[in-house]
Amino acid sequence: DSVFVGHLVDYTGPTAFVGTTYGPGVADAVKYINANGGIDGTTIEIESIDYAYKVPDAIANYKRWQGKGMVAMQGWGTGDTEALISFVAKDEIPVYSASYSAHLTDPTGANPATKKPAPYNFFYGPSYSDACRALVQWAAGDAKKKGIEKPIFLHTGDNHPYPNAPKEACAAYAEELGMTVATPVVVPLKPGDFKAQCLTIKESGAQYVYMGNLGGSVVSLLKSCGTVGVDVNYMGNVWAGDYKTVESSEAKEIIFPSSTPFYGQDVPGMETVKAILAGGGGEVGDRPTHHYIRGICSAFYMKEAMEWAKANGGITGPNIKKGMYVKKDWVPAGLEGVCLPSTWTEKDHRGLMTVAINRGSFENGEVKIERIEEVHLPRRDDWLGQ
Amino acid sequence: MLDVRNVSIRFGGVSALTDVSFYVNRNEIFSLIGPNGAGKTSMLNCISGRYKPQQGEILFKGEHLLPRSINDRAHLGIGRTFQNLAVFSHMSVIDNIMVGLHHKLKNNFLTGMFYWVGGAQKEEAEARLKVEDIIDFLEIQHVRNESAGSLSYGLRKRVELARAIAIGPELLLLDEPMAGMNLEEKEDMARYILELNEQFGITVVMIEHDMAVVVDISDRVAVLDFGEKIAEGRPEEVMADERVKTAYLGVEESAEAREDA
Amino acid sequence: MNTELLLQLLVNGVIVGMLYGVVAMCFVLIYKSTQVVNFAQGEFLVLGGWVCLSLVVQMGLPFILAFIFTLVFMAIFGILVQQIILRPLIGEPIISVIMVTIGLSIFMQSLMNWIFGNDAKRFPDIFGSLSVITIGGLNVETAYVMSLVLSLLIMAVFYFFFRFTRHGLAMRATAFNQQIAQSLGISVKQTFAMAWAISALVSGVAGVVMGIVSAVSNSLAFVGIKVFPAVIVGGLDSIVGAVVGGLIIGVLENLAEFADGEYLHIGNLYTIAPFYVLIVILMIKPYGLFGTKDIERI
Amino acid sequence: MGHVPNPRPAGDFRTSYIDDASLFKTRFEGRAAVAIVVALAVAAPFLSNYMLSQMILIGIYSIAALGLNILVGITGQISLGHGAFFGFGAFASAWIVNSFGIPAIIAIPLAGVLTTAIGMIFGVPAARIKGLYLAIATLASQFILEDFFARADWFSGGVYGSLAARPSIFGFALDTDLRYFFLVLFWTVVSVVAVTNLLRSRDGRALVAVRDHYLSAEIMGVNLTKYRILSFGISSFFAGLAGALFGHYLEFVSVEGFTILLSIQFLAMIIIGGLGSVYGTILGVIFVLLLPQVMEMAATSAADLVPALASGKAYIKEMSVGAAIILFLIFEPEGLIHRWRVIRASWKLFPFAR
Amino acid sequence: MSAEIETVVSEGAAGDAASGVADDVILSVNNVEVVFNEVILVLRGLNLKARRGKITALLGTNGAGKSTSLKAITNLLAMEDGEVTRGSIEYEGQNVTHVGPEKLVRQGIFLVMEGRGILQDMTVTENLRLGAYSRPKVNMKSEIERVYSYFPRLQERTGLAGYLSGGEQQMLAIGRALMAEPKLILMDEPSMGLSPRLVKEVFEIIQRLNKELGITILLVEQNAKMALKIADDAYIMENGKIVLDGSAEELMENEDVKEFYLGGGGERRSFKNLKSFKRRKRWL
Ligand SMILES: Nc1ncnc2c1ncn2[C@@H]1O[C@H](COP(=O)(O)OP(=O)(O)OP(=O)(O)O)[C@@H](O)[C@H]1O
Ligand SMILES: Nc1ncnc2c1ncn2[C@@H]1O[C@H](COP(=O)(O)OP(=O)(O)OP(=O)(O)O)[C@@H](O)[C@H]1O
Ligand SMILES: [Mg+2]
Ligand SMILES: [Mg+2]
Repeated sequence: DSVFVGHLVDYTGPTAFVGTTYGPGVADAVKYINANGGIDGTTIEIESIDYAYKVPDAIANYKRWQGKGMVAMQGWGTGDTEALISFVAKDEIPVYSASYSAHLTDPTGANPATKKPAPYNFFYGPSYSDACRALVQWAAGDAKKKGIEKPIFLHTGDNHPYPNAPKEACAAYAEELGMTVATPVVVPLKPGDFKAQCLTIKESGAQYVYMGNLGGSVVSLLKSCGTVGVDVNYMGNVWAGDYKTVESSEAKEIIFPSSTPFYGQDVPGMETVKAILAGGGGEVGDRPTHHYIRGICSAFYMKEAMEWAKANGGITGPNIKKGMYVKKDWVPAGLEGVCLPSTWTEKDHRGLMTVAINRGSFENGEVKIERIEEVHLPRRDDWLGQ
Repeated sequence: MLDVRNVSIRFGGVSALTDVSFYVNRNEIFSLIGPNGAGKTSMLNCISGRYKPQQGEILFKGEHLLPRSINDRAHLGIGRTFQNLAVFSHMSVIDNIMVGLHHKLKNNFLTGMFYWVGGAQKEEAEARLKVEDIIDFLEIQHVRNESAGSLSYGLRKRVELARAIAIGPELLLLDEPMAGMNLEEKEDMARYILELNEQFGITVVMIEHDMAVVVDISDRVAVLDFGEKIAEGRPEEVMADERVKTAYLGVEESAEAREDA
Repeated sequence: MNTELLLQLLVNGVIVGMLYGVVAMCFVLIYKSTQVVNFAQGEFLVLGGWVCLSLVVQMGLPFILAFIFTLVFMAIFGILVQQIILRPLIGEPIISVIMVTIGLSIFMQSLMNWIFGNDAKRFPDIFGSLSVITIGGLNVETAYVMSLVLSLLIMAVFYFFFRFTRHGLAMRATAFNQQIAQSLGISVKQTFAMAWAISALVSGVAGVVMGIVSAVSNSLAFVGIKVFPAVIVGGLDSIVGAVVGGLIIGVLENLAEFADGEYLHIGNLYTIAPFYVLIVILMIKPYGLFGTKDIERI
Repeated sequence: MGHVPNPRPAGDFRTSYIDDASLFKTRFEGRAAVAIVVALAVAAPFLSNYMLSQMILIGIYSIAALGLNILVGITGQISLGHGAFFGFGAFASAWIVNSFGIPAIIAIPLAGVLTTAIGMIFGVPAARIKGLYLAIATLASQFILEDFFARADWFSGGVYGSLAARPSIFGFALDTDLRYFFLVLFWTVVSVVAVTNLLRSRDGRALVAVRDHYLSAEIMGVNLTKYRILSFGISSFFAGLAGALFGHYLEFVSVEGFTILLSIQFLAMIIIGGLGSVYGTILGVIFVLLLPQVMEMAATSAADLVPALASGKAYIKEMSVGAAIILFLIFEPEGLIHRWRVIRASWKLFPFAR
Repeated sequence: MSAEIETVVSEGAAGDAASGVADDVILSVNNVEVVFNEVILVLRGLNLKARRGKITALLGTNGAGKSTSLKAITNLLAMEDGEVTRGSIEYEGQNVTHVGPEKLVRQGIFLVMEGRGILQDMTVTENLRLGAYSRPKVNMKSEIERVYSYFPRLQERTGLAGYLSGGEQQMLAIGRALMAEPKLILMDEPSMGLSPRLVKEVFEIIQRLNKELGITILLVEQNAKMALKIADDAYIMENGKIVLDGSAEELMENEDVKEFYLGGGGERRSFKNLKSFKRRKRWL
């Protein structure tokens, strides 16, 4: 027998830059799971649809899948995830999104500041806000080391949900840590010549610049700023930081968070990852970015939740949801060291509060990426859903 | 009825009209003739508002026209047809004529949307009656539902006339109504014009190059040449005028025209 | 008031504006000769970028050669597009043709996504040590200077072309009324082919430059939409206007950025300001600064 | 655009001008239209969730596209900002509900009215600007509005978007798709009838006149400025109405939804359907909405046949969407409705037509 | 008269109109049928011949299909969704039914379109230069001078052609045709909207073109009197068919033609006292 899982991907739309490595991660993982006995014998029937980031398409497919008796969904971007929140809540279908907006992490609306509880939304990894907080925390420390008093933090990014998600939260924490927060600089999501913005950044005198955009836009920003000679610490969000970005932007240095090791690093679970890649559709080549690996984790947490559900009254949406709450410091079997210990509870969907901080740099034609710190954030109530 | 006083208009270098004055009495057929580029159409454009003359004034029923907006002049009762066809190509002939009734109808987009309530339907049906009368009058029943753009040149000219009549004008400006028609059709057209003039008492100002027609049906004629009025009066007199002969007719033609009269 | 920054931004505006001007010219070319607004313009640019890039990286050709090849390729591409897609539509409603270019842009987007991948790829530095030069205290990519020279050249050529050559006249005639053009013995097909070829070629130039400046990526195609203000401000059918419009928009963006960053702190004035100005200019001059107004005569 | 005669079939005599100006070209069409609506209403409960959601989207988009068709097809003013007006409606309705507590069922048409106002403001340039220049001016309104959505927290909830609860009538909540479908159906029918009526009454004709020959229209007594702006108003009303319905359907409105791409999609709908044609619009909407999904299936089966293509499936799909649009317009440049008219004309004129 | 017989007749007539060897027929339209938008049948089997170096007049009521015929010959119907669905058009002995318009112009067929068809947003000279588009190597200056010698007043108009008066536009259109120096000119109502004097001039010019340059002319006219005066052969069409043809002289004598195209027998019927009974087309 089998259960059905819908899978939204963006391979051709505006977020394809990273969509094309994350999506296959999920798909390949499911393929692997099925090849290795599925959910205790139940195979996962998955359908991956490229909705090119068009919300109506996402809805149409969601509805169709729901008709096919979908038990869970692997989602993608901010747009579709937001649009589906109320549907999935009503239909009791857990969604594992790759949109890490913090407000998806408050299932009950425990935090009065939460506008809309999202009981059926999950994701693996720190929320955008938490990741940014971690970066700020690192920045504060780095500033102390370098002996900068009153370091200046600056948020860049387009005026859109995705880049703005961590804006306030991050700024607030930066001030908490005694940094000065400069007025944010808006940088379009579409790539282009950003020398003008770079000059403004230069003007602001900031030392720590957070880049909320991703893909081509980030590359353009780094290149333009390189040209006009802006010399600051660039901190990208999780989607902005991978070796491809570093390479094509020739970034001297870019700091970015991650919630998994990079492909090929020496951790026990990496064998499984290699196996998954080997058995996969081969869309991502032989050196996938860490987005691919996050995709795998997302699939495996779903898998183990399904296993629990099967053992406790059958694989249904509500049961899978319950299954997510069973384990503490949960690491999927076979992925030790790949997916970091995470914990979900009925009241708190912040699975992961640990953020690995990396430094990527492009030196004489070579991309170098090193882990420089691992930040453990406290589960503060006032941060829940923010 | 219509009183044009020292109207002048120039476009860059060309002065299309210089200091032209004439008057048209109620219920007469008045012809404007003159060589090509003399400024006839420009004159009609001044009357119907498309052009604003730099000098002079135009009175219609003793009222100053120039300050009035273009679309106002339909209300005042001035209708016209155009030299280079200007029908609404993608509308049916009926609708073309219906547009002529625009300023008479009351229903607007709201009442229009709720067709049945608010009396739009009733009004439209009545309007349609008027239109059918005009269609019968101009004998274009057979193309009633065709879209005007696909009609032949001559038929389009009739549709234009129909549209102008629909306005219910007291003054009708016709720019070369008979161009591109064969004798038979010219006779028809002449008949319509005469009938409009006699039965419905519409005053007509007409530009026409066919002297025979002009001489036969018009009460008075004014001749423009290079934007200046060179003659005005009863057709025969004007035809006799030497300057007109040379500037416009060329000799034998005027001879013919005279013996016609 | 920070004059140094202002100056730098102005310089940047002029430099970037020049490039906008070139892209705008591509629109004008197509419009002047076919009345069509090409919504696939952006994709044309990116294609040029990709082709040149892969010639340099994959084939390892020297840049100059690759560049020339690219131009040739683009010209041929333009002709093919015209032959296959636009020829059948000759004589059909313009808006349908415009719609077709939208379809084309969708098609090209995904095709390029497939062939060239959807991440940003950088050009290996071509100008070596002098890939950056300093103008008025501002560092700018040398590529811009290249485009500046080229665009001035292209502009001059086109101006002459439309004003004096019979092909130029033929293009204008075709744009005005295809049936009349045909009756004069002008081959509408050839005219279209020529227009698209030239336009695609120029797009190639712009595409390569943009690729060098901010890495080649498909979303770069957005420039296609971004230059609309430039095209319109200059006047849809004016080559000179296109370039002037480009400059205006370029400078404007940067002034907006200045005002925004220094005083207003509104946010993305940079992106939005051109559109406000666009409307204002159009209200004052409905046919842009250099556009020819159509004849209103009956 | 060519002209196709459409004579009535023999036996369909009109005894008064009222019938002659009736809502439908032929009695048959009238009956057909009513039949379809009734059929939909009856069938709805038995439709799958997916079908229902498709119907709802088709209905919503049809309303908006109708509006655009009034502007582009009827008045001849191309607009690249319709998506933004659609969005404005969505936000407006949410805003009305959330900050004034007005029930959504009323807020939806109200949003339409608000959008009308905005549409007319952005329509003012039409008084002076024409043709493609105007089209680009509307492009400006697209971006200006998008920017407004993103920053007007008080109105749109800024980048975080705003919630739009499902409406309810007399306490009867339209919380299921089935129930909501009937609301959408209602508004769709109303809009279709309203627009059809508009086209056969005074102002509708005036709009067409303005498109066909504005100079002579003016001399016929049509106030150009008034009607140019009016058509913006009317079209935005439908955009707003549809947007509101869309918002309350998703129960959440986000800035991301209403980009230039949406505006272009609306254009595609009316051009493919047939400019200036009410029923063509609906056909166009169906075409554009279903195309990606059909192509999805096509691409899937293609990928199954040729495994080599599997990796490129997503791209093949998108490409075929583009290709479909191109091919369609090559073979039917005047839209689906034109094909239908030709077919009808040729069998009615038989044997004279050939 | 019923359709069959009528076509037979016209065949015959056309035959003797083209009296003599067949090869001096430069253009022959055989039984051509034109349909618009796949449904509207406009030309219903049109037959006509134009003899080399002669002027052939084509008369007919509004909507008869004259303009359509000319567009069919020059293959310009595609733009209007029209197509030739039956019959053939032969020029210089070979079938040109589906030869592209630009080729036809190069082969020497030139159409002066109805309603002037001038390029409004170009200057007068640009219009004229485009007239010679099919002849890249000519000396523009002298050619343009030649045209000005026919229409002096065009010289003074330096602005855009769109601002010319109706008549001026007509002159420009004819002048533009001269620039192409064609073998066969098709003229669609050239005298339309011209002042009497210019009408005379235009017809004189047409005659001169014909006599001096030996250009064959197919003339669609409403001014039947003038047309028949200068024409050698003439055809009369109604409802997309030729209903009467023969040499110009024959037709001038034909009672119907007198009645409906030339205006009465001897003395002209005055427009003033027309009895308003409806005359119907009598050939069908
Ligand atoms: N809008 C305009 N701009 C520039 N020149 C114009 C304009 N309108 C008319 N003219 C010029 O004014 C003169 C008179 O034009 P008009 O159309 O009135 O002549 P007309 O008497 O109607 O000639 P025709 O009998 O040939 O139509 C012409 O020389 C024309 O070139
Ligand atoms: N594009 C078209 N679509 C549909 N019908 C057309 C089209 N063009 C012409 N017709 C029809 O063909 C018939 C002949 O038109 P045509 O213009 O050839 O007549 P004509 O002899 O030139 O008349 P006129 O002397 O008035 O110019 C007309 O009845 C017209 O309605
Ligand atoms: Mg005139
Ligand atoms: Mg004709």
